[in-house]
Amino acid sequence: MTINEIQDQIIAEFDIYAEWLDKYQYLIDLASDTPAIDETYKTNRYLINGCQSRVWLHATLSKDGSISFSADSDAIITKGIISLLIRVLNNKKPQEIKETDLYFIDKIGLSQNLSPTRANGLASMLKQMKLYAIAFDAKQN
Amino acid sequence: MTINEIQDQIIAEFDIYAEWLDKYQYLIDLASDTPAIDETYKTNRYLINGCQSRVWLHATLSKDGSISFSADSDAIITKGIISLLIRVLNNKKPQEIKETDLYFIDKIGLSQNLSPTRANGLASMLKQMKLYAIAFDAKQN
Amino acid sequence: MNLDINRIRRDFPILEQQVYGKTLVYLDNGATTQKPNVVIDKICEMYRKYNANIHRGVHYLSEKSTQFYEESRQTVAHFINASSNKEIIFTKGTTDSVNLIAHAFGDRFLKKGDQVLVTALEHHANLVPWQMICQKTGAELKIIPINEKGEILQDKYRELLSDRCKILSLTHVSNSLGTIVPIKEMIAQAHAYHIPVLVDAAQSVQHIPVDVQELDCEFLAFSGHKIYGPTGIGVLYGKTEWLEKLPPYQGGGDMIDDVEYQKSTYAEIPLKFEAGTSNYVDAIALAEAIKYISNIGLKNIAAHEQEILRYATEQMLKIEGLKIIGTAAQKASAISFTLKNVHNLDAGMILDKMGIAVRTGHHCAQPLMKKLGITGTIRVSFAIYNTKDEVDVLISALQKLKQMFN
Amino acid sequence: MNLDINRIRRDFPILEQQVYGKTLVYLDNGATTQKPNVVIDKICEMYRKYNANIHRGVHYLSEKSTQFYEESRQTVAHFINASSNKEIIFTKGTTDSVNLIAHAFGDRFLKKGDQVLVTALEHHANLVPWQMICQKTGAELKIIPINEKGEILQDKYRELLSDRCKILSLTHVSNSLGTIVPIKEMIAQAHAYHIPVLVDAAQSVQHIPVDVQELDCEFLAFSGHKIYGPTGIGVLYGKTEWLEKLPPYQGGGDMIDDVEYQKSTYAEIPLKFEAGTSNYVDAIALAEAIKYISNIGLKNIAAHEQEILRYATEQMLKIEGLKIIGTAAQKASAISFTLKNVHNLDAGMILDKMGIAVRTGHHCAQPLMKKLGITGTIRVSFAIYNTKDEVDVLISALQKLKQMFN
Ligand SMILES: Cc1ncc(COP(=O)(O)O)c(C=O)c1O
Ligand SMILES: Cc1ncc(COP(=O)(O)O)c(C=O)c1O
Repeated sequence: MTINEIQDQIIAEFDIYAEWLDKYQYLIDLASDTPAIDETYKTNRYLINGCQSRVWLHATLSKDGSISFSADSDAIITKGIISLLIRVLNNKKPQEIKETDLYFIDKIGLSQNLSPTRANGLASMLKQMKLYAIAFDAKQN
Repeated sequence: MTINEIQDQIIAEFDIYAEWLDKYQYLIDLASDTPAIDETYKTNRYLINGCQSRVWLHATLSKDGSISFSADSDAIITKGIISLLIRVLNNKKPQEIKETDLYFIDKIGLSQNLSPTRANGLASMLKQMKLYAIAFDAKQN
Repeated sequence: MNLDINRIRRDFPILEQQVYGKTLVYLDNGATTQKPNVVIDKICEMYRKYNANIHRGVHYLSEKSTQFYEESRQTVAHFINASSNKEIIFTKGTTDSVNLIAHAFGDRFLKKGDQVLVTALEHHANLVPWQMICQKTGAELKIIPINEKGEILQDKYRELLSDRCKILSLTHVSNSLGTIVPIKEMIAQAHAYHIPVLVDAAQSVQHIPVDVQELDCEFLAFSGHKIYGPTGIGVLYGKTEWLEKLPPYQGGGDMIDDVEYQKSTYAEIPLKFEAGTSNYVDAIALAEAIKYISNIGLKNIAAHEQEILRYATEQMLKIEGLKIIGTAAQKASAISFTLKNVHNLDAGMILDKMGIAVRTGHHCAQPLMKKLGITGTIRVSFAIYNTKDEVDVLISALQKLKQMFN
Repeated sequence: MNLDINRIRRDFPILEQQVYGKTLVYLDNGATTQKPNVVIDKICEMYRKYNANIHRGVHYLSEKSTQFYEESRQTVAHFINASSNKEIIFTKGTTDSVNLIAHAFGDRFLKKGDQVLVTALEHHANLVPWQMICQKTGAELKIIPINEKGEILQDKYRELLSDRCKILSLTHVSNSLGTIVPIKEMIAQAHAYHIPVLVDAAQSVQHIPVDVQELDCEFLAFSGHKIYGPTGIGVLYGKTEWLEKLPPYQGGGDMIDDVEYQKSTYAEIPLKFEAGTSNYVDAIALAEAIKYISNIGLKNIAAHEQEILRYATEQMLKIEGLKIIGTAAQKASAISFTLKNVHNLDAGMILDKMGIAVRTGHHCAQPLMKKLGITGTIRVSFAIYNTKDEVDVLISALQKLKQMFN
């Protein structure tokens, strides 16, 4: 699936829930299903600044030239949100990740419902993912 | 006349004027009629602190044991007000001055119509006059 | 006296707000309190009828606003039982008040080798300014430790007292744990070493009666917005003799006596510390808030809030996995807690969607959180308008929340 | 465009006030401006619907107020054409803004032998803080002189420029004389010596378009209450690179990144300079005031006020014994004058009784008054809602007043 196909899929999934509490429950469930990051990456080096909860993000370049992300957070809802980001961007090429426009965040109402500090956190995560893409892209070329 | 008789007289005079402007005109006229202080007393030594305009006050003890005040100000309305104070307290005994309650200020509406800074100035003038009385009283006894 | 809380609630228009379709349950009073109509209306009245810059004005509006402003100073003085109006300085808030003292006191009285004493409970507002002034002057910052309940270790405090201590600055009520600090006794002990004391009363004046003469503190600071008044206004109380010997903090209009290009002499207190146009409208509205709660009576307020605190504590302890952080014998208004397996941020977000406003995180007390070995707590904090019904809403929300994470 | 001033007047409820039975003629706008309904209503709306402490809150009200607060920062940034929101710091007012810079800059960059440059026109707010910091650091305060019209002597200014000058702080519009200072040219000349410039825009932003990028000033300060906004809020603009290299001013919540008992690291700009609970309600109301005047258009406002200024000047010059103090070629909004044989205080009191609010005295510019050899002036200062009819009322009042003293 392309990045946008996955985004549309997520939007459709969230559309089922009318109540905010249900959307959050869904995020919590997603988080529980997401494999935790390897403990060796839960260090300051992989910590993302600007989040109210702690978020660790790690990325590797696969042989096929796509990026594979893993991440964790001590806050479950945050982890749920990251897992959505990963679902959209995982196993995509650096070039695609660099250029992508993540409209699903707005569409599922996440950004309006995040406090500005949390919205900052989300922006930081996304920025870090794009930074990985830029770095790998540079390495490849 | 006693202090209170003079105060009542002033209150009656001001009662004639319904308009504030007329009361002020009266103060201005009073000021013009008040003899200026001897120039030798227009120095910092005789300056009263706490007035927005400059006020000089001087007092001497007469042979009969009463105090005679003279004062001036660079602002005419201020001078008019002082001239009222002098009219009430001039040629009175230190003891009387020390103990007097100047109700006329309230009654003619002056205190409500003075800005707090001006009211402070009025209070400073009165305080200075009483200080003279206290000083002369101490000297006499 | 039993307060009619429902009547009081009607004075606070925001309490009728709906949040995500649910009636607002506002339990974030430690961060800021809501405002009664009298306060909001006073602000409007000032701007609609009397607005003019205070002091030095000779015209009617200016006289009126100056008069109201100075009457507000009187109201504040009376409220904390200051011995004179001159001892009341209007500031921007507690933070501004503490910075003023740290700066003015530090400038004049601190030097290398001296010590400044604060407690382990302090809000950043009563810690960072002292760090900054210590760094500048070379004085040393000493921290009075606490036990695991969040109470000050009085024996350690007494050990720290010495002639090297030049000032003690301590909170009256901890914003994060709710601990009521026995400041009266501690002030007396500091005075034995001639140490002046600044009390951070940001979390006490709205909850318990405070009398500066009885406490005998040299300085006391609080914020208008936490005592049902507007934002942007605060109070610094100082004993006359102390305010007179401190140098001014900010320079500008109103705080001067005589200015020449190269030097100035300064006004008498309190104006010496009120540089520039004061926030007279909010000062006047703050006085209105103080009159409002004085009418209800601080003792009555304290009694009501203690009852809510007791009830909430009792109910919360029944929730499995809920741990109350801060279990001092004497507490006011606030309960901090953690929920097993639930991050405080997650809890805050879910409670919000249920219409309940709480605060989460470190509560501007990072060193305290680190000391307690946690990254933050969920804090509920009560005000005069909170009810047992609201506590019940909270309790069932917490139960629901637990389910969501299991 | 011709403004419909009568329509604008209806937006300002206080203008309908009666004073001593006479319709208020408010000509004390230099001291503070009146507030349009949109500003007053915004304050009420905030307290009735959205009040909650900003930043770090995870609940609905806190998110809303944080959002509104940050949008207000955006509105201010846009208004003065700052290149980024981060360059806007909310303070208590101009005095607070100038003190912040004097203190932070002085701490880091001033030492004995250095010079600080201000003009002879400065308000105490832009003079006393520099005196204080010069006294502390040993730097020298240099005054750029003026001519008898109240204009800066540009040749003397250029002579004063040197590598020893570390900062220039100057007013854009003189509050006491109305002089518009040619700051753009002066800033460029200071930059030739790498001297950063702080502009005191307290008397300009409400009267003439101000563009910080065009001016290229490093810092700029103004007060909310003088630009139709509430009291208790002000703005400090600073270029990013400068704000980043200055140390923080006050310590407390919100301005920190990480706090330990003994040391702290600070937040990024602008929060680094906003310690404690910000006055978010008044900041939001200030943004409303800015939107209000931006809708009218600063160019239109300037044109209207210039016309009133021209007309009033013309009429006043016809009064015998009236002397205008400050006759610079470029003036904005204010006319200072003296009346032969009438003390300015007497004049102010009498005008007041006629319903006319003016300011009298030294206008927080004592050294300037001494330099001009006077103890004070009577000052009328105009705002968008003033009319030629009001000028006529003033003129006949002045005539009446003269009679009273003759
Ligand atoms: C030119 C100028 N600078 C500074 C100030 C001080 O402003 P504020 O009192 O609002 O801090 C004023 C206001 O009186 C002023 O006119
Ligand atoms: C104990 C304590 N001190 C100081 C402050 C700071 O108050 P403000 O932010 O109003 O300056 C607070 C408020 O958060 C507090 O709870």
